[in-house]
Amino acid sequence: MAQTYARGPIGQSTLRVEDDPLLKGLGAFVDDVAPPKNTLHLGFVRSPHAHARICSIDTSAAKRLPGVVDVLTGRDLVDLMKPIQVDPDKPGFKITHRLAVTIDKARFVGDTVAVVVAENPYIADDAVEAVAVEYEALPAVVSLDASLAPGAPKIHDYIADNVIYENEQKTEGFDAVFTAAPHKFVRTFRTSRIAVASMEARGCIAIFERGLGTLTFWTSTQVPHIVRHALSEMLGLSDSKIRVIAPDVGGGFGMKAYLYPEELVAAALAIKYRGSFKWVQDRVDDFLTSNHARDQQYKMSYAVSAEGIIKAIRADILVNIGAYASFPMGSSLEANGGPRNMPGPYDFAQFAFRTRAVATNTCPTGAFRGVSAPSTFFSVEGMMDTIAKELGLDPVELRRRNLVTKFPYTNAMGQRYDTGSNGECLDRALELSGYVAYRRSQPASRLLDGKYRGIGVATVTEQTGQGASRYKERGLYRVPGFDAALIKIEPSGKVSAFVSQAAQGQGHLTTWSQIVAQELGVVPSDVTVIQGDTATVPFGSGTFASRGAILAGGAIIRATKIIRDKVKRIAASVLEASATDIEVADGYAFVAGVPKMRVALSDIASIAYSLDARLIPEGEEHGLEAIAHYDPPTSTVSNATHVAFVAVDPATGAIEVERYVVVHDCGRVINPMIVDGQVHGAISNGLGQVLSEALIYDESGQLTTTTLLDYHLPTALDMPTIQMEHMETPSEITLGGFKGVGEGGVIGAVPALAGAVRDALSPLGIEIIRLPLDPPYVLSMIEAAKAKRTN
Amino acid sequence: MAETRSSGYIGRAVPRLEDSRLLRGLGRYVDDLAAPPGTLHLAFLRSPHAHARIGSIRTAAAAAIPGVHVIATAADLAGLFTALRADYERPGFNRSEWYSIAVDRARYAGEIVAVAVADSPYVAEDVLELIEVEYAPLPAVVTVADAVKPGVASLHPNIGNVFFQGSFKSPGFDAAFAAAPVIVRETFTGSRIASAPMEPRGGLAVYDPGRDDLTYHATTQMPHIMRTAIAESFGWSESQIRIIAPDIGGGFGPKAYIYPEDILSIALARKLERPVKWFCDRMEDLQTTLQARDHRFDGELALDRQGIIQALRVRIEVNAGAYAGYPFGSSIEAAGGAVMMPGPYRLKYYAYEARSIATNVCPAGAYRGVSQPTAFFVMEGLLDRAAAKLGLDPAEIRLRNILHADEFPYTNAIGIRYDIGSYEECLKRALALGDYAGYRSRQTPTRFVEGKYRGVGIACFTEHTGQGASRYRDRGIRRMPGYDSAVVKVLPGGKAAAYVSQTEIGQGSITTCAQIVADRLGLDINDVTIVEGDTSLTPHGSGTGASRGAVAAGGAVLRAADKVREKMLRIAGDFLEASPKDIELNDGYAHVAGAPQLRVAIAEIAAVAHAAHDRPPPKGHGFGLEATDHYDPPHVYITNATHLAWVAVDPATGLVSVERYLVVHDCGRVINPLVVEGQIHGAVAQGLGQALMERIVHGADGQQQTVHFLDYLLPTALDLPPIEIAHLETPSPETAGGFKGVGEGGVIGALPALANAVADALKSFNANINRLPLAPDHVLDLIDQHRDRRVTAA
Amino acid sequence: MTTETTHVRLTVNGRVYERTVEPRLLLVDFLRHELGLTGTHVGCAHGVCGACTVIMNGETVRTCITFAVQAEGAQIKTVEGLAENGRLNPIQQAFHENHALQCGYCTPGFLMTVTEFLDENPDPSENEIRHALAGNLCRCTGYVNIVRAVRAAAEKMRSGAVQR
Amino acid sequence: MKPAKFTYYAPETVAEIIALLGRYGDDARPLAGGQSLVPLMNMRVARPAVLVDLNRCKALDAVSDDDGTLVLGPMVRQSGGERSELVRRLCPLLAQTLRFTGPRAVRNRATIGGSLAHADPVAELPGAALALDATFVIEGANGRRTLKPDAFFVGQLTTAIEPGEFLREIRIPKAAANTVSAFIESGARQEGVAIGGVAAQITLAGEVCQDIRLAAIGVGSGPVRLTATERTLLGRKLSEALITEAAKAAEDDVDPTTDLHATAHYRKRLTVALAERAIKQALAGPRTN
Repeated sequence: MAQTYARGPIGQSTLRVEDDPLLKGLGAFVDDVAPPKNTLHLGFVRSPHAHARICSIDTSAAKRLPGVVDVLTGRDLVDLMKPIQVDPDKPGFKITHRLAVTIDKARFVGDTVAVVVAENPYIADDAVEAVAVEYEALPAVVSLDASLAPGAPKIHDYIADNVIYENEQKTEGFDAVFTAAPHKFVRTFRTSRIAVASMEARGCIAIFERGLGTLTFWTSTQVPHIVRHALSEMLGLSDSKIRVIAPDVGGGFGMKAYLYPEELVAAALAIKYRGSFKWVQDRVDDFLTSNHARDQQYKMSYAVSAEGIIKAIRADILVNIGAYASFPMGSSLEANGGPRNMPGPYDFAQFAFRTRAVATNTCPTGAFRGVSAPSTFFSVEGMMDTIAKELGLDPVELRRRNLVTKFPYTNAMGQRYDTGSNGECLDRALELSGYVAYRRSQPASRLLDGKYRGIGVATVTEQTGQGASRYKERGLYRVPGFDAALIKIEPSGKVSAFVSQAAQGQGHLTTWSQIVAQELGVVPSDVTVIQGDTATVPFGSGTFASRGAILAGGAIIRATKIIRDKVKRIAASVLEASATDIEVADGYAFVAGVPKMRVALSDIASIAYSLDARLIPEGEEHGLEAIAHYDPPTSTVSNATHVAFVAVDPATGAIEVERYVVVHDCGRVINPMIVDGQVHGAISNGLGQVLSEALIYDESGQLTTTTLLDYHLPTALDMPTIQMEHMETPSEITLGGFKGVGEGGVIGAVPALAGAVRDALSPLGIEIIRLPLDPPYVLSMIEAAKAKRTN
Repeated sequence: MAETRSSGYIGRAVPRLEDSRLLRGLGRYVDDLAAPPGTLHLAFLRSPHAHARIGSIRTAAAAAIPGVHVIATAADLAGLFTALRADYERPGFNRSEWYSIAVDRARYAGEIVAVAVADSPYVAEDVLELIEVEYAPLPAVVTVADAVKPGVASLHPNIGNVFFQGSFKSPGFDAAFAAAPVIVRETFTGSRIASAPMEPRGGLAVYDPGRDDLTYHATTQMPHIMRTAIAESFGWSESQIRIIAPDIGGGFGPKAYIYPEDILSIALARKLERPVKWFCDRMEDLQTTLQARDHRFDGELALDRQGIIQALRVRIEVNAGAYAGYPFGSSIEAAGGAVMMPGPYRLKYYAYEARSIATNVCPAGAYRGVSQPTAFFVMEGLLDRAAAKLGLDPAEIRLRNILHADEFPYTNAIGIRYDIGSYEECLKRALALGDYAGYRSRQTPTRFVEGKYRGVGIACFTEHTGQGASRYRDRGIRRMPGYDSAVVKVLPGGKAAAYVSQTEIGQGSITTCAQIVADRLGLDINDVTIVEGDTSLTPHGSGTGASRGAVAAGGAVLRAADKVREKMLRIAGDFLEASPKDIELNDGYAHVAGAPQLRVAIAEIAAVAHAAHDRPPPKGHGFGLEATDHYDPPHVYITNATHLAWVAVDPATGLVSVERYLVVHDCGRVINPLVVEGQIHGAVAQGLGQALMERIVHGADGQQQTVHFLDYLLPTALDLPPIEIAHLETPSPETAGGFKGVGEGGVIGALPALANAVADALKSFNANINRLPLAPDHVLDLIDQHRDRRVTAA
Repeated sequence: MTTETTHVRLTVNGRVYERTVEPRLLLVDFLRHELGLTGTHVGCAHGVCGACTVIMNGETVRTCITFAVQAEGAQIKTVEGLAENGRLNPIQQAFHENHALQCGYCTPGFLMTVTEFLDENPDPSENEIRHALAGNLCRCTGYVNIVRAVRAAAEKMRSGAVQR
Repeated sequence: MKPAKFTYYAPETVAEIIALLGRYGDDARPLAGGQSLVPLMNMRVARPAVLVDLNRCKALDAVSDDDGTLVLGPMVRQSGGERSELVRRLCPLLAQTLRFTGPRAVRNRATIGGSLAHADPVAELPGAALALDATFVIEGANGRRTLKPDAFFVGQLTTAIEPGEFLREIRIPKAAANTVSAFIESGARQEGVAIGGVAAQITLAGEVCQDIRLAAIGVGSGPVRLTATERTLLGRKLSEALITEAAKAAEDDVDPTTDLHATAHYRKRLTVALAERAIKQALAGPRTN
């Protein structure tokens, strides 16, 4: 904590500027954007089979429907676009191709077989029904086990074992240390497949402007620049002729950090027909085709000393990647996310892992808030609870013995933690939650008022703000990694900030305006943030992976510094002082110590834009703007402790979260209210994953949970009040000292809630190794345990 | 100028990139834009009186029409915006304001008194007819002479109807003038004219109440300046305002201004929270779009007996109309003419007095060439008179006075520096190409050939181009930044885009900028996208006007492209393990000079720069392949030309026909000869219109009588001769790229060349050509007068 | 035959359109704002500048001084209908190659005028060309290159006709 | 510039036209080519409550030869009239005049009857009609009546057509044998709206002028016959000198006013010059059989 920061807009709970239009119903989500006259609507014919050869497609009946403009199959589209190809030609990777509309085979229920073009979405639905496809059903594989079984059907002909990506590493001397340790523990954890289910599903409008030969592409995305580049590459239209706009986006959570086949098709048809095309997804289609997440299995082997000190960890990780690798994150994202996060807040030197991404006849999976980390910490913290229990230690005590508390620290994966507050966070969380007292009063039976009650503690880390080098190392070439900001003090003295990212509700407009305001000595309300439009904002990566504050913040700080220096030089010339003596605050540049010798920023802007009697000083360029990029050298690590209190009803198996405490450290906090909001929302995502959410494929590969009646999202009734505190340990690596925060809540909530249930049911000898803990499953475990005990 | 090898696009006659969509009917002019749902249409009730006090306004009957949304007067809009004010506050300028809707008093016929907002433009016009306004007409001042009579009421508080006055006199002027043995003097007047772009003015204001921001599509040449004006008038941040100039159907200067209709439509869009559209019809355009060239110049030229110019004195009076327009203010015509008058001749002693006078007619302002056409009508007219007096040929007197190549850089009598030029060469070349000597030798004293009087006219002139910030500050014009800017990007896929602060209004700037980018970056021109005319997409700068595009915007594009080029060379050097200075960019590849097989695709260089490649960008060079640069031309850059016109005058009808027209021109390094020639053709046509037929006529009451194209005559294909053009290229050693401007020169030369040609044709009548247009009745009068009007001797 | 609105059915560039309009709606407003064919422009609305020229039933007409109701049953060709298979037709191409347009606002009217003219007079003299163009105003080009383009288009179309 | 509202009728028969014109009287205006009326409506200078569109009435655009008289329906388009073999043969002056009535796109739509009924003082066709001694057939509820040009052209933009009536037919006597004719005009630019113009039709007997009708436009509230010039030439051998001298007499025939485009003096001068040229140009042309 070497650096101290001046007070100013940063750190204030500034109310969000995003809210006013959203509260007035003036938001503009994709379906709210008025498309041009004569826009045509797309419908996608989805395969009803998980795995089937396509024998024939009869489009004639559909084409005859009034209002149907065209019906196209994969063959009609194959010349319009390149296949989606993402993974690099590097060891461990298998290069796969995906056709936006498949030609030979359907590989999951929802794979696209044909596209209809109609005058309105109703007719499009009619036409989709009228397309007659003849399939030859093939045996489908759905689960990891089935896919890896010898002789399993192949998803892609060119991948013999269905393993798309594989990575195996071991630290030097691992075997000896592992063998030598006195205690060994092995458990296998599984997390269910879940859906992002953003409240706004996907959608896009592709508008080809015939006169200019340009494509304007509105899409509900987190990564407009990546989408633009991908469209350019796959459709062969110069990226200078493509404008991608992410308007208001109704939730993304990682799922919208991808380019989807529907987007490619809409854009390709707009170019082909020189017209406008729109598609807005419905909820069933979202469940079927928007990337799923976290269908993972972790086999964890721990070697531990007699004192409970972790000596070595071995992990064997399997990720069900679904039918295809998705653009731009590819097949390795989730598989590598496990080992990358696994060292977490604990100090150990020996680590071995093998991780594999396995193809199945299911919807592709990808990033969802936290990527693999919630599953990883479900497994890691599950092991900590298990080991503590086996060794007769309090779970907190075991954690405390293993926590990294001295910084900087480099973990077994080589990741450097510059600063952190693992111990402090834990202490404060225990204090706030009354952990010691709770344990002291806790009955051994865990039964209180007819329910099993338990407490779970999770200490977690969150890797945030990764830059280009990290993505290149990971083989994610399609993710630039850097972000950029173009800041302008406009002629009026007000400020515009164009940031390369695109928000989905995080409050970018507010937080960025605070940073800009702080750095330029103005008030946030004088700053307008522009984002989400490739035409106006500089190139960059986008918003995902808890990178917003770090990447955008860093770019803003760098750009504003350039401007501030220029302001000082111009002010120095006006005030006949030295630039080194000039300070900038409250909308003025003034001579340090002589606040009356000052010149307003608006006057400096007038001079810079040549709208003043005074000419810009000799040698100075016109304008008052700067663009800067920021590419952090490594990941930055946030840390947190979550404490959850639950009650399990033995009669129904229902779990109630009774209390929840978080102490969190994401470095320097820009807007505490917004950070709180991020943590709250993420905890609810974690709570859903632990308690209720699961996408269920039957054995034939049919998805049985395709509505919000079948797929259970948490409601206000499910969420406890959350008691939260921030610790601020600024990063020494990042500009501004920021660390990321978007995903941490899920990462902590999953192990804390699972741990609390584990604690509540510990007298029954139940092990919590699988999610979700839905009532039937919990009840079945309780009944099985009781039955075992009575036997 | 660092000379590096280029792929040769600069200088090539590339057919324009703009054309394809325009030829297919796919242009998007303001009225072509798909109006957003809920768009309302705005129409303007205009004062029928040139000067009147406004009494009560009754709207009840109008408000009863189905489809009307709002009828508003000044009172209804009070507080929504403030008046626009463009001038400096410094000696010579008298402060005045222009409020967008008449409060209490209308100062010209056409000033907006009330507005109607309705479902359709048809209904909006229906509404206007039923608004009843009580006017108390006031005496109107229509001419400069009337406006400055003692006792005439001031149109604006405390200005005495003088918007601006300025003067200058070279040290030693009086003595030099007094000593000269030969003096010619004449009073020249031009008629007030209209720019009459084929697309009238219009706007579409879309206010987003959710974001509290405004997108305004407007027929403007200067979107950035408009944005600042609107921000100022409404008290907003520029961040909240996006001005888009879509395709513009001709600008020519008057579309560089902010108009009351702009402000009112924005105010109403915001008030009603609905998109508001307006589109002037031709009658409104002819009556309310800024007019020009209502000039009276009294010139006196003093010479020695050899015809060598000794001194020049001019008194300039400009009828500026009712208001000083934003951004150029009240001085542009009066002071501009005075400053640009000295021209291509050796002139040591110069004096001027200039003033802009307020009257009850439509405001006047910049129109292609501003005052230069009049200035050279005067200068070249005086020279011809002096030649006649001295018995010299008009060509000879020019040859004796014109600046020679070895005299550059030359600083003229008012301190303007001419960097370089081909003044004498241009004249000689024109005389040779036109077989001037041969023509003269065949000419008879009567000039009468086959039923018509035929003559030739010469005009040599300078054109002030590419003025930068310091020039505008010197001239007292504060709202014109003077510099321009460009952002050049090579995108991840290896194609380029440039965002330029100027606006395409037909001059081909998309193509010329693309040529510069393609040239510097070694790309195919079809892989270069140019974006202009959108304040959200383009960097801040001045816009299009005053022959500054190639110099200021072209310079900015060139400089920004060269920055990107440098970075590309570094990455390529890294790839090819060669020194960046040995690398050339061509045809989409970077290759080692002399070893074309040692190459890397620009697309790959772009991928590296955008972290979309497994190869990292060279250390320390950062991501992206883009650069912003500005160009503020340090001085003014002088383009020179000679025009020769051959005319025939029908003595029965007075109709003048132009039989041949020759231009020899030097605008420095030519980017695209096709485009340069197009600029000259069009400008000559406008000069021809002004010289022969165009005139706005006001009645004594200030009513404008020429309100449509049946009365306000534009030249047609039958009036224009083929125009022969020869280019001389003397690149400026000072501007980026060596470019000079060219947009206005054609008008400047056409006026004096045609006037002098008619004078030559009517030589036997001693016709005094000192007033425009040379319309048939005027010409016939000149012939009829048939009396000896010898040039007055001193 | 009514006060308020009238039904109009006509064919534009080969496509049939039907709309209900006020009788006072000008044909140019109909094309532009009802049908979205904004290539045809309004330069004066009093029949002088020629920017609004289209070909109706085989002959050029000025749509700013024709009512939409009068086009009932008509066959209309506008500038949008000139390109052949997406390619500029010889007249459009000649305008492009000879830089015969600048701001482009008047261009559609010129193209339609020239279409009719060259159809009737495939080998015109320069004087005939200038007469044919005299009803269309252009404020940018000085007509120099438009005349050139018409001559070039005529040559190209004649040689094309010979080849065929 | 959008027209005010009106009620629109597009009758298909003459009877319907007459019924509608009779019903609406002064409120109704017939719509022929619309090339003069619609601009005025766009400017809201003209604002008829009822527009009776004649374009759907098939009976009105016929051209025929009624035993030596050229009979024109009012809806004959100007470009059609110019191309008409019958017009060229029977009445060359009309064909010659029709070349000057506007740009092609206007003449495609504009009608001969519409221009005559509009009676613009600088319009070409009224001048030609006067020189041709046309007969105007007007029809209304009370039947037909016929008028000669001097009675038909009442003043600027005014004819003798009464409310309820319309111009039903124009009848022009076939040019006699050995007739020559010309129409010329001059404006403020090379072509376009005329400042003045002269139509000349001369029947010759050898070199002697047997009959002559000269009409000038742009010099009065309607077309003006140049009787002084005619008188000077009638019955005489047409030498160049005589023509020049006779043309000068045209000054006495016209009494123009000054307006935006030219002074009264200029218009007089122009009429003289154009009369001389029109006569000379006519004489240089072919004679009718």
